[in-house]
Amino acid sequence: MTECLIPVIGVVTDIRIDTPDVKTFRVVTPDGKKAFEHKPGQCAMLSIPGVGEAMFSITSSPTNTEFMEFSIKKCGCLTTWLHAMEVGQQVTIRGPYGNPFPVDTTFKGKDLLFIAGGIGLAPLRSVINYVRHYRDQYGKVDIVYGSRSMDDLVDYKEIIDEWMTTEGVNVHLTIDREQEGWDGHVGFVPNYVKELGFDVNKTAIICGPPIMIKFTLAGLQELGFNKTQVFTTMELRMKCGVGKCGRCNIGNKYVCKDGPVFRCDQLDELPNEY
Amino acid sequence: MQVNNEFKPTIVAFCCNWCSYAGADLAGTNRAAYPADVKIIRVPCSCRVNPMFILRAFQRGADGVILCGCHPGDCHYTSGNYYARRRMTMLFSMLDYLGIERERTRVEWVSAAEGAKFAATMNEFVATVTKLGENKRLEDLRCKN
Amino acid sequence: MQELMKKRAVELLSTGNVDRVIGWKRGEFAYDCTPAVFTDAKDLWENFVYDDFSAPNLSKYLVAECKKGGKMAVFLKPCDTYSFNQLQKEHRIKRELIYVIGIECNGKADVDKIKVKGVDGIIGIATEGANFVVETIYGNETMPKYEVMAERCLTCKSKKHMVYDELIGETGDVNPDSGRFDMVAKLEAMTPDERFAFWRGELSRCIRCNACRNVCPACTCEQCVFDNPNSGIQQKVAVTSFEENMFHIIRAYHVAGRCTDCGECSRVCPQSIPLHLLNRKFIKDMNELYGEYQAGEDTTSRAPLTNYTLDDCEPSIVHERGGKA
Amino acid sequence: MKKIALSKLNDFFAAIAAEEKLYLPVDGEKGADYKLWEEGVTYSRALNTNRSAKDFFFPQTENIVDFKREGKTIEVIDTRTETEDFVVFGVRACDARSFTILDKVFLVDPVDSFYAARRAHGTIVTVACTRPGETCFCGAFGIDMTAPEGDVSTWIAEDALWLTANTQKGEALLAKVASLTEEGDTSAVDAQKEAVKEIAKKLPLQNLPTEAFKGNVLLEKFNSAKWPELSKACLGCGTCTFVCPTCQCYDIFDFDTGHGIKRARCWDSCMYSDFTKMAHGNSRNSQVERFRQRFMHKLVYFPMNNGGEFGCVGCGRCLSKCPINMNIVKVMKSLGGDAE
Repeated sequence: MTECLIPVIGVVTDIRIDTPDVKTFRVVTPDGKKAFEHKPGQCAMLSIPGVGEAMFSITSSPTNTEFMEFSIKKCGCLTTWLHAMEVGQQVTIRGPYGNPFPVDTTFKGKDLLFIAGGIGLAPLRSVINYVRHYRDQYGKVDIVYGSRSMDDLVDYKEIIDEWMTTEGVNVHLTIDREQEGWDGHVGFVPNYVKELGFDVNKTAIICGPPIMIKFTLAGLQELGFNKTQVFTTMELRMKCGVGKCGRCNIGNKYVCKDGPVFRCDQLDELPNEY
Repeated sequence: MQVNNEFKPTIVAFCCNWCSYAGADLAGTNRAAYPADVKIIRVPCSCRVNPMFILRAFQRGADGVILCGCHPGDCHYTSGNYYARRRMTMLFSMLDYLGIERERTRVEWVSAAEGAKFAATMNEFVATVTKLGENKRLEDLRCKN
Repeated sequence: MQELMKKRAVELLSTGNVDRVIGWKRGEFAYDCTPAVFTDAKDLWENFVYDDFSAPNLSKYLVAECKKGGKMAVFLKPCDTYSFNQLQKEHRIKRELIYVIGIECNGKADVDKIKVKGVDGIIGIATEGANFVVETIYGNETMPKYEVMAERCLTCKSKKHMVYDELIGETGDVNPDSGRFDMVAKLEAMTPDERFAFWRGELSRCIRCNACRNVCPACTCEQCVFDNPNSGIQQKVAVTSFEENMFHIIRAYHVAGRCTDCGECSRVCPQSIPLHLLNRKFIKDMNELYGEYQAGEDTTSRAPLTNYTLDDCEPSIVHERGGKA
Repeated sequence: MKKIALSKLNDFFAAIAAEEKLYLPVDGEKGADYKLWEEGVTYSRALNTNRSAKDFFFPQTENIVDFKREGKTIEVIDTRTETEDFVVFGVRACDARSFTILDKVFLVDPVDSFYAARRAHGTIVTVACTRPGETCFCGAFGIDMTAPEGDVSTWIAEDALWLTANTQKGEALLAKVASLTEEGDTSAVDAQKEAVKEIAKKLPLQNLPTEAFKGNVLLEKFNSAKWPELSKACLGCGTCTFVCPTCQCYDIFDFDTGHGIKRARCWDSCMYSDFTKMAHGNSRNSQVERFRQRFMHKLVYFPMNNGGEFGCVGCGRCLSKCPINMNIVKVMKSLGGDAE
């Protein structure tokens, strides 16, 4: 019998330094394949035995058939360890967990508006790249991405070289404060979204710090968006990843199983405990 | 760990940096022999040793634990070893109360000049613990091979 | 007694001398009560309870309550006043915010002792002289109170209040012949093998619910060593017998010299482990080796483990003194 | 219905124990607990055990997997072994129902293979209650203490143990002891059931109302103003969770043995402050929130996800074990009256 709590081995084949505190790790199985297939927005449990295990968004698109990528911000015990490791290090991996973004249903044919702040781009990156891959199946794509500073923009190179050059994809970057060498927009994401004033027939996907999500959602509602058009992705402490260990619940929903993707109106029916 | 059925105990010796560690050093320089199974852990002062350290040593496979510090009155920090003395007395008494062999724990005051005493103490302690055999009552099975 | 206490508490609340009263609230059955903070005189009048089952020591709740500010009154039994002093000594509570009402205590009953007698389906408990009349759905049972008194009360060290602002009922005397160390002495007289077997039998029942720690008025660390994931010790499970021993040694050790022997740890243990025997061992040892000391007797003295003399005994005394080897 | 004279009970246990491990409640100094049966062990007719029977299927701690780390490589070592067959005798109706509840967590996809293996290998023999106590409120959750579930249900009436198998596993067990049993008519059992039902009517909590927790009451109950008051005295210990037959939350932790890493899981309690603690914060920072989580889970979240079945079986352990006597009954009575 297979056991969902027993992981497999993954090998880190590439480490990219994105920002001073974010690195992107490329992971494959020891025989060089993808550990498992996933859908955009799903997560996986990465672990270093003896250090810890935690849930991370899979940031590479499912359309990538060679490897998986994880963009990880250094903030705790395990992530500090991960940041210190070198190429060739093995980790353990299990998944995929959680429900994906409805890329094949609700999102089909729609104009999409991605709004991300800081490391919040990580879970959206797989969706964005998935949508770029199946470009003809979706409408216009707008991406609003903001960070503390220029140096804190994750995937900056990919944004400039690939996203900005894709037809029908508009990228709007912003940083919190003026900075030398930056001639783009300066200001917080929620305000920038309002300034840009998007058309209300779009479907919005938000991820970022809780406070950013809160104000951006309010901003979108001011613009006339309905909560049913807005999706977000959550994170709470998880141990099992399969809805059994009992801690990542918001009301009767488990983030690891029923989430992490929620439509904003669904969250209204749940207690405010996240 | 048994080799040829001959039991060789693992001993952890916490040695204070100022006296006992120097004493152990002197024992080495003087080529005073004591068993290699004594693992020395240097601590800044005997009172740095928390009761948990002693227990953890047993958990991790020690068969006997000995704490060495400066002679009372000679503490580099004036009073550290006086506190250590009370603490260890209480801890050893509690271990004894729980039925754990009292001979597995010991405190000895060894000055920097007492290389010979250090070696003699260790030899004696190793002999005592060897007689007792493996630590069974305060072992953690997970840590056994 | 209960009526006097209620009257006084309502008075204190309604005159605004205090804005809350910490006491016990009536529970579901005749024998249970829950510590409660009353802010409303009517609620207090209806639900306050003080009887033979009002066992919880309320002094630890003061730590949290003091952080909120405001004046409060608290009812303390003699043994609770020791904990109170100890908390004050450790600067965990603010004396000036607290109005201590010392209350007389003649020992508390332990419902488990009633149940162990095979009495189930308890729907009422009445007092008749020195007896309890326990009303059950299977009929009434009469039993002497002392038979079902909690162990800690049978060996009560003191009926004297160490601190109070006002007293309801009488304060009693310290009882040096409580016999509270008898069981410890009995264990000491056993062989190490017998002691080991005894403690394995007791400690192996532990489910690591941490109730003993959480209820302990001396356990007021902001973060417990067992809650520190980097300590390498399991917080909520004893995987091996080593961890069972470790937890109980360290728990008792951390309160050694500060433990007033209030007995809450043994009272709350869902597995009925006699944890007080560990604490009492430390107290007995310290009394014998470093001179008589009773934690909580005052608010200034230094505890044995934060003190020393130049001619203390050597740890080898453990090897040398009596007791079988 | 089959029956065995009580005088032959020891032979009955011996016959089962000859083939597989048999556990049953045994009286100790401080109440009854499940123990392995061996010659000389006497079955306790105590109302309930200190610890629940969930231990047999979901033990307090178990090893999940071992690892070896060397340089940059990691080796995964599956340490699972074949589970042996075992029988648990003397489970009460409340604990028997708890397995149905645990099944709804552990046996839904993805199946927890540790739990599933034990479920597959364990046979549960229940015993009907004859002397319920004041802390029993199984009736509130539709559990009939006189007709316990399980693979085999039994009744101790007059001078015999009456048995009936409910499942294939149960029939297999009865087949093994067939030589000891004889057919008997059910009148003694029926009479006992009636008598116990009469006793149950006198119990104060058997008819505890649960209506207030049915339907879509999630936000109403969650936002109730009564939680701070109810949780005020809570010590934040894990007693209620650990004695509860249905509490199933667990933690996973690594232990470095010095020559490898053991990854194990253990019971966890939502009452503990580190339950939801993350590197960047805690979603349930106060004891009020943690206390609320436990009762909301049992009374609202679990029923919402499982067709209205409550996550409590009314065994009454938390009532008698809570250090400060705060319990689910008080919560239900208090919140049941909420008309906000």
